[in-house]
Amino acid sequence: MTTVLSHAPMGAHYTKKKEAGLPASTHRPGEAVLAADAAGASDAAQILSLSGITKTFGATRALDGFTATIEKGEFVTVVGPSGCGKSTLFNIVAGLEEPDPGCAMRFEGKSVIAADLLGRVSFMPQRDLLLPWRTVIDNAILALEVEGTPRKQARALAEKMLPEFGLAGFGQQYPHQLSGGMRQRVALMRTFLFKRDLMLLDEPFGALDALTRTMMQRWLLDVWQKHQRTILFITHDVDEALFLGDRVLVMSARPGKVKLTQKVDLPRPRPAEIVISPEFIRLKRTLLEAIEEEAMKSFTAEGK
Amino acid sequence: MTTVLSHAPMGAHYTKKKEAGLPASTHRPGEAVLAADAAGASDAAQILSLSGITKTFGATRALDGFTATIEKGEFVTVVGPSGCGKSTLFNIVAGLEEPDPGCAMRFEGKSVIAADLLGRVSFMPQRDLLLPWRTVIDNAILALEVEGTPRKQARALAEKMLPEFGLAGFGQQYPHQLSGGMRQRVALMRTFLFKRDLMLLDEPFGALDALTRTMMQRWLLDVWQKHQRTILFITHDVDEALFLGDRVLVMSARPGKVKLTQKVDLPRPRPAEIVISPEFIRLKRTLLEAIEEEAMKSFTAEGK
Amino acid sequence: MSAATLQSPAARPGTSPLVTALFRAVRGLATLLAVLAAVEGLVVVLNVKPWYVPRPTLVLNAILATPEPYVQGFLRTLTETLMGFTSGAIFGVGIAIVFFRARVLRELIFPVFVVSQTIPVIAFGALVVLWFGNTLIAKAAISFYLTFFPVTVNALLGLESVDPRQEALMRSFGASRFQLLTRLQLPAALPQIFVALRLASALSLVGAIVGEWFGDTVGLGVLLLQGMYNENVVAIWAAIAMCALLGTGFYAVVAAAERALVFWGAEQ
Amino acid sequence: MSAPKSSRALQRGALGMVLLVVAWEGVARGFNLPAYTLPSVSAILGSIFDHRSTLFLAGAYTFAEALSGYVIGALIGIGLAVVITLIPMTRNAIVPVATSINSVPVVAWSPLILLWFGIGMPSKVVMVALAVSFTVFLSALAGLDRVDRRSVDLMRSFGAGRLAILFRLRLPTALPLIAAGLRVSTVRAVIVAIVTEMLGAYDGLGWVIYQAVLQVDFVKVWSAIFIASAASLAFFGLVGLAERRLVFWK
Amino acid sequence: ADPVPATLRLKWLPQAQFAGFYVAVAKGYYKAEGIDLTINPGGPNILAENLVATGADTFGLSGGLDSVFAARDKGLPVVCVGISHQMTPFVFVARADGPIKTLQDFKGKKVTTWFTGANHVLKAMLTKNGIDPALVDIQPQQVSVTPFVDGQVDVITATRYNEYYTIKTRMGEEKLRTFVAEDSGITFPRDTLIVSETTAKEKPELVKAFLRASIKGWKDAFSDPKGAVDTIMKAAPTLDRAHQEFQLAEAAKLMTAGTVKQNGLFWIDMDAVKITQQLFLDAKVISKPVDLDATFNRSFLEAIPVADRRP
Ligand SMILES: Nc1ncnc2c1ncn2[C@@H]1O[C@H](COP(=O)(O)OP(=O)(O)OP(=O)(O)O)[C@@H](O)[C@H]1O
Ligand SMILES: Nc1ncnc2c1ncn2[C@@H]1O[C@H](COP(=O)(O)OP(=O)(O)OP(=O)(O)O)[C@@H](O)[C@H]1O
Ligand SMILES: [Mg+2]
Ligand SMILES: [Mg+2]
Repeated sequence: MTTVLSHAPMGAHYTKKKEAGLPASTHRPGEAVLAADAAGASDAAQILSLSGITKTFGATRALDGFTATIEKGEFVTVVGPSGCGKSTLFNIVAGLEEPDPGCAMRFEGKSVIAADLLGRVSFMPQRDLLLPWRTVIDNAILALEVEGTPRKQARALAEKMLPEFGLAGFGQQYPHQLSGGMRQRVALMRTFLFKRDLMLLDEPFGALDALTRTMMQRWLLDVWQKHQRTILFITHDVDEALFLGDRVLVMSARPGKVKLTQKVDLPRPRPAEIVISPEFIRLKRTLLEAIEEEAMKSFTAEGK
Repeated sequence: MTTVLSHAPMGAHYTKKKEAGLPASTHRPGEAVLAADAAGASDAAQILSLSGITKTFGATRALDGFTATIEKGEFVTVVGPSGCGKSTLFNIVAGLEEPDPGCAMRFEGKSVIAADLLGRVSFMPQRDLLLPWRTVIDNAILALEVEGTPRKQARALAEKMLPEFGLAGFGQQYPHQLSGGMRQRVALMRTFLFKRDLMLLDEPFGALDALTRTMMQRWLLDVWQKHQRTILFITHDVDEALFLGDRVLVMSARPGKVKLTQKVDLPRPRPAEIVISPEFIRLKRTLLEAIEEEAMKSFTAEGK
Repeated sequence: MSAATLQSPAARPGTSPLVTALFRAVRGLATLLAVLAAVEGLVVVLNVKPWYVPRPTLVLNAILATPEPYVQGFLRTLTETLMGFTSGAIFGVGIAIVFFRARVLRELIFPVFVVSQTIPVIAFGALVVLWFGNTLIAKAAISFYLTFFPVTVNALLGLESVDPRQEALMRSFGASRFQLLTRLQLPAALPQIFVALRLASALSLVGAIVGEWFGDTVGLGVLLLQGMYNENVVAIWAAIAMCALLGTGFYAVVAAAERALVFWGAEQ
Repeated sequence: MSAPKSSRALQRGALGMVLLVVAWEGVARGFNLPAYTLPSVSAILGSIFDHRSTLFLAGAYTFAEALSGYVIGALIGIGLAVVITLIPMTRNAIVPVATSINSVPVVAWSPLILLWFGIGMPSKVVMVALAVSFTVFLSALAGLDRVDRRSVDLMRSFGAGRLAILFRLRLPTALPLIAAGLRVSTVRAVIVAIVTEMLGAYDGLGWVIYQAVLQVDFVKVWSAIFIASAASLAFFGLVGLAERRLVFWK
Repeated sequence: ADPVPATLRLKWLPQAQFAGFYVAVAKGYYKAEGIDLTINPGGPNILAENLVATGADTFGLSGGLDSVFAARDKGLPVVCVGISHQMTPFVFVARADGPIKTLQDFKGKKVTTWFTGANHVLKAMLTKNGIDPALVDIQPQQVSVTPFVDGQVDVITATRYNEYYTIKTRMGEEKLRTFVAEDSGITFPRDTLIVSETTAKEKPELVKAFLRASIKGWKDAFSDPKGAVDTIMKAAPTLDRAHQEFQLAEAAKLMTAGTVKQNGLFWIDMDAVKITQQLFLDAKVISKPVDLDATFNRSFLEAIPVADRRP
């Protein structure tokens, strides 16, 4: 992966757009594009490439020219002010919603529309969306069932994973009997059991306490490395974004686009103490500045 | 407010139980009790006192002898591993659920059962529970309407508050048109508009990005100081717990009780940089240790 | 227990369903006996003419005097009701699924369904006999005709009110339309479908009874008709009592099935 | 639903009806069916035209009965469900009684109802109200029960009483189901009015049908049913339209 | 040879009004004639004419001359092969102690009747006696006699074998005054036996055999009413026995009235038929006179020796 570290205001590492080598139509002025993309790296390394993704709901424009490329095996975290369009972006990449006309998407080297992506990425939505009539186990194996795994086999598989998610003994409970954090862990488990190369996680650890969160993070990194998955991960916690990601995408206020692409060059495995290392703090400050600016905008902006 | 800083394992500031001055029935061995309570401070200063709160759901014991006292005007934060009974505790204090028999509760100096508390505390549940057929504004004024405020007046009031919550221009939208963080802010607004001396906030900032969260925190502290409200605040973010609270209650793994009561003696107003002050970090370490121990327990424990 | 829990239709875990069912049955019986005793008392005290309201004991005596036709009629009508109910429920849900899936078909055919429901069957007794003869099928057909429509309307409503986000999630797993239906839409629509089934339990019985009016020899409908036109008030009430017994019993069974199947209530 | 969409639905519905009519006419003519089996649509339309004033007057009469009964029944049904919600104790009394009454076909009650309310309009209104109220009652009750317990809890924490919870939470939640019940009931209302008229009346479509059946005039029977169907369809459509207005958040 | 399967559609549910047919089945008279007969009960709005015309049932005991005329008028191919009730089976009942002593007193009073033929009889009676029917408050009659018993209605229509029994048991026969159509020279025969034109043409022997067995059954019913009522009660056990015994006695009176003494049971009295037709023409129930020869066929009866037919 190539990195472009040109100087930018506030010391942020902006990746400057390079017109050359890319069709004009997919680019708009002022957008940050990924270096690999700009350098025309081989398609084979890219699992997902989005250019100029725009999405409008009635009078509200949620996304406006979101452009980014995700490489195979990358762990990319996405941060951005509340309401900037992160969940909308994920809905599009999960294949659930088509962007406005005129947007280009490539998945595993092929040009696709959103609907083509259905069933090809594992997606964990922001709300857990557990089915109230299914037990914890049966909620967890939902995706496996859809894939056609025999129920018995799927259940056995899930049963074994319960302790890893701190849900041991809760397999036969129903969602309304769980706490907020437990529900989120069931949703997470459901996503993990649906094994796809690209994983989209929308604030998966939002409702977890510090330690459970740390344990789940470690576990996630483990899965990611062992199984060579590619992960797109939304969080509102900058520490988490830096601790986990190879790269952090900072989104602008609504309408969302990429404001800043920050490469995280910290060595792996990253110990817990890394959060107090000077390099980490430096990166964090850069991100916080960028986010703060956008969040201020989004907070004071009128709707629409 | 008196503080008891007796020595305890791992350097935590346990408040040791003192048998004297309290009826034996309300105490159990091994419970941490609040100093003010133990010292027999005048009831007038206490807004809420809970002793030996236990709650069982079928075979699951969620709370087991939770004992604490909250003083008027205090800002108490509650942290604890996921599933330890925090939301259950709030449900009881909000008057929604009766604890198991044999528990004692006092509110504003009077002995009460849970149901007496209905309508007397403002409660923000962990899930936003917005009503899909009401606009943002109308969801926000729900509690006011129940109180009997004329709708027009309530709406005007809420309309004015929208910008403070970063919802300017979204007043006429319906919940399904909002992002996760925006929904949470509407729920928060609804709670604030229901003005009661005691506020219970269950992870109110869980879905907010760092900056929006910081802004809401500042705003909350403002409201708290200006309006002399008492706040009980659940969070899973130790930084947040310390930054906001006069006191932090650390709960044990399920079944939940108070594991540690930590007084936070940081001066107010607290600047953002306080998080890197040595005192803050010391407190944080103490808390993290206590939580880590409990979270480990809860994570490996079987259900029930 | 909070008031809300008390009102909640879902059985709370903890009490055995059998005990609850037994409790309900006993309580229902007790209420019934109390009401009957009250009626008996009122009729005697107020000296109500038997052709307005006969004494319940008189009605009971009439049933006990010739129990066979009542028992036979009960069983026969029950059979017809079950046939009509089952076919109506299956068809109702099935066609709702078809309409749900194919909007064009729905817009094309639904009005025809509405119109079909405005045909008073009893104006066409001869046609019914002509088409179906004096068979069980004839009764089941009328019972079916009365049953399927509310089931269709409610099932359609249920299918349409599935949380779109849940549907989106399933689609992101690559769920086929069939899987979407069986794993999400049908279970989610179950509460609404059951509302219609409860209604249908009463309507299917009505259908069976009216069906028996078209030249049948056995059944509660026959007894009812005979009582009605002979102005044998005791016989009318005896038949009505049997109908009510069958109807409430069937309703109770459907409601119990609902409690067992839709245990999650309105929880999300 | 947007205007063009609903007008397309209307066109499709009309197309469906036209297809039905064509098929009917084809069958009736193709098999040369006698009128007492199935008269052709053209014959029926002709008869409607011949008897237009009688039929429309009868239709108006029946529809007036159906509508009044419908309104009363809907109010009773919703009212009972509300009573049960406000006073849960009453549930175990009201539900079994309501089901018992409705397990007996409306026509079986008719002698009693005719006895009590006479042969004129009131008896029909009562019968319609009886049938409609049960349907609406079951739907409304299910709807009122089917609220998220946690939302109720939230309202209670605001100090909301049963009444406030009813109006702000339960009724809106129940609205879709109530509306479905109301929609189904439109058709029931008309048919019950007709059937009751057949058993005892001196006006209305049921009366026309009754006399026509006895005179073996099946073309006239069908004419009356056509009028009833048209009225029901319009009634059903109107209630459906109102429903879409009311349950806008779906 | 195996008995030929055939069905008889009644105008109503099993009761003593149809006792003879049930007796004939029970005693095997149809079997003996080579017919395997099933009796199908009727019900509200089941038109026997319709079912017989379409071939769903072989024989029908239909409403009466009224429905036969209406059916022929609408083109249904049915033929009347016998008439059961030779005189008007209903009467108009008033209170003996009330203000109504003669037909003249009907004026301005509330009279309820069935709009299925009885209304035409009532109007004809009034007209014959010089009363304008418009002056009488004629209303449709409901299923119950209670309004009359309670005094809300001045005159009520009652079949001799059903409603009259109910009124009598509730009020006592001495409290009642009856008005009979025959007193005004009007006869309205009812309960006609019908077959389809096809049956009449293609299976005359079947029709004859059926009539033979039926007459035998009825004669038995008349001579042993107890046994006949037993047979009926077996078919419909919830009936009121006393009522059924009364009903059979009344049915016997209706069936043996008029010229039956000479011509035998089920005789078709063409004079009465013509009077009735005129009644319907006047009331515009039928648009034009029907072809009486095609509608009424006495040949099947006439094939049975008259001695066998006499009661
Ligand atoms: N279905 C919809 N209809 C109308 N507007 C919508 C819809 N979905 C999203 N929006 C709008 O799009 C914008 C982006 O929403 P989105 O959910 O993507 O935000 P987000 O970045 O995920 O925020 P958060 O961090 O708070 O979850 C918001 O302003 C929201 O109001
Ligand atoms: N209605 C219920 N029925 C059965 N068990 C329940 C019910 N509500 C809560 N519990 C159980 O009680 C325990 C505590 O739940 P609670 O929601 O209070 O946890 P919490 O501390 O709020 O957790 P989190 O931080 O994840 O929200 C959990 O184990 C949960 O399974
Ligand atoms: Mg989001
Ligand atoms: Mg919680």
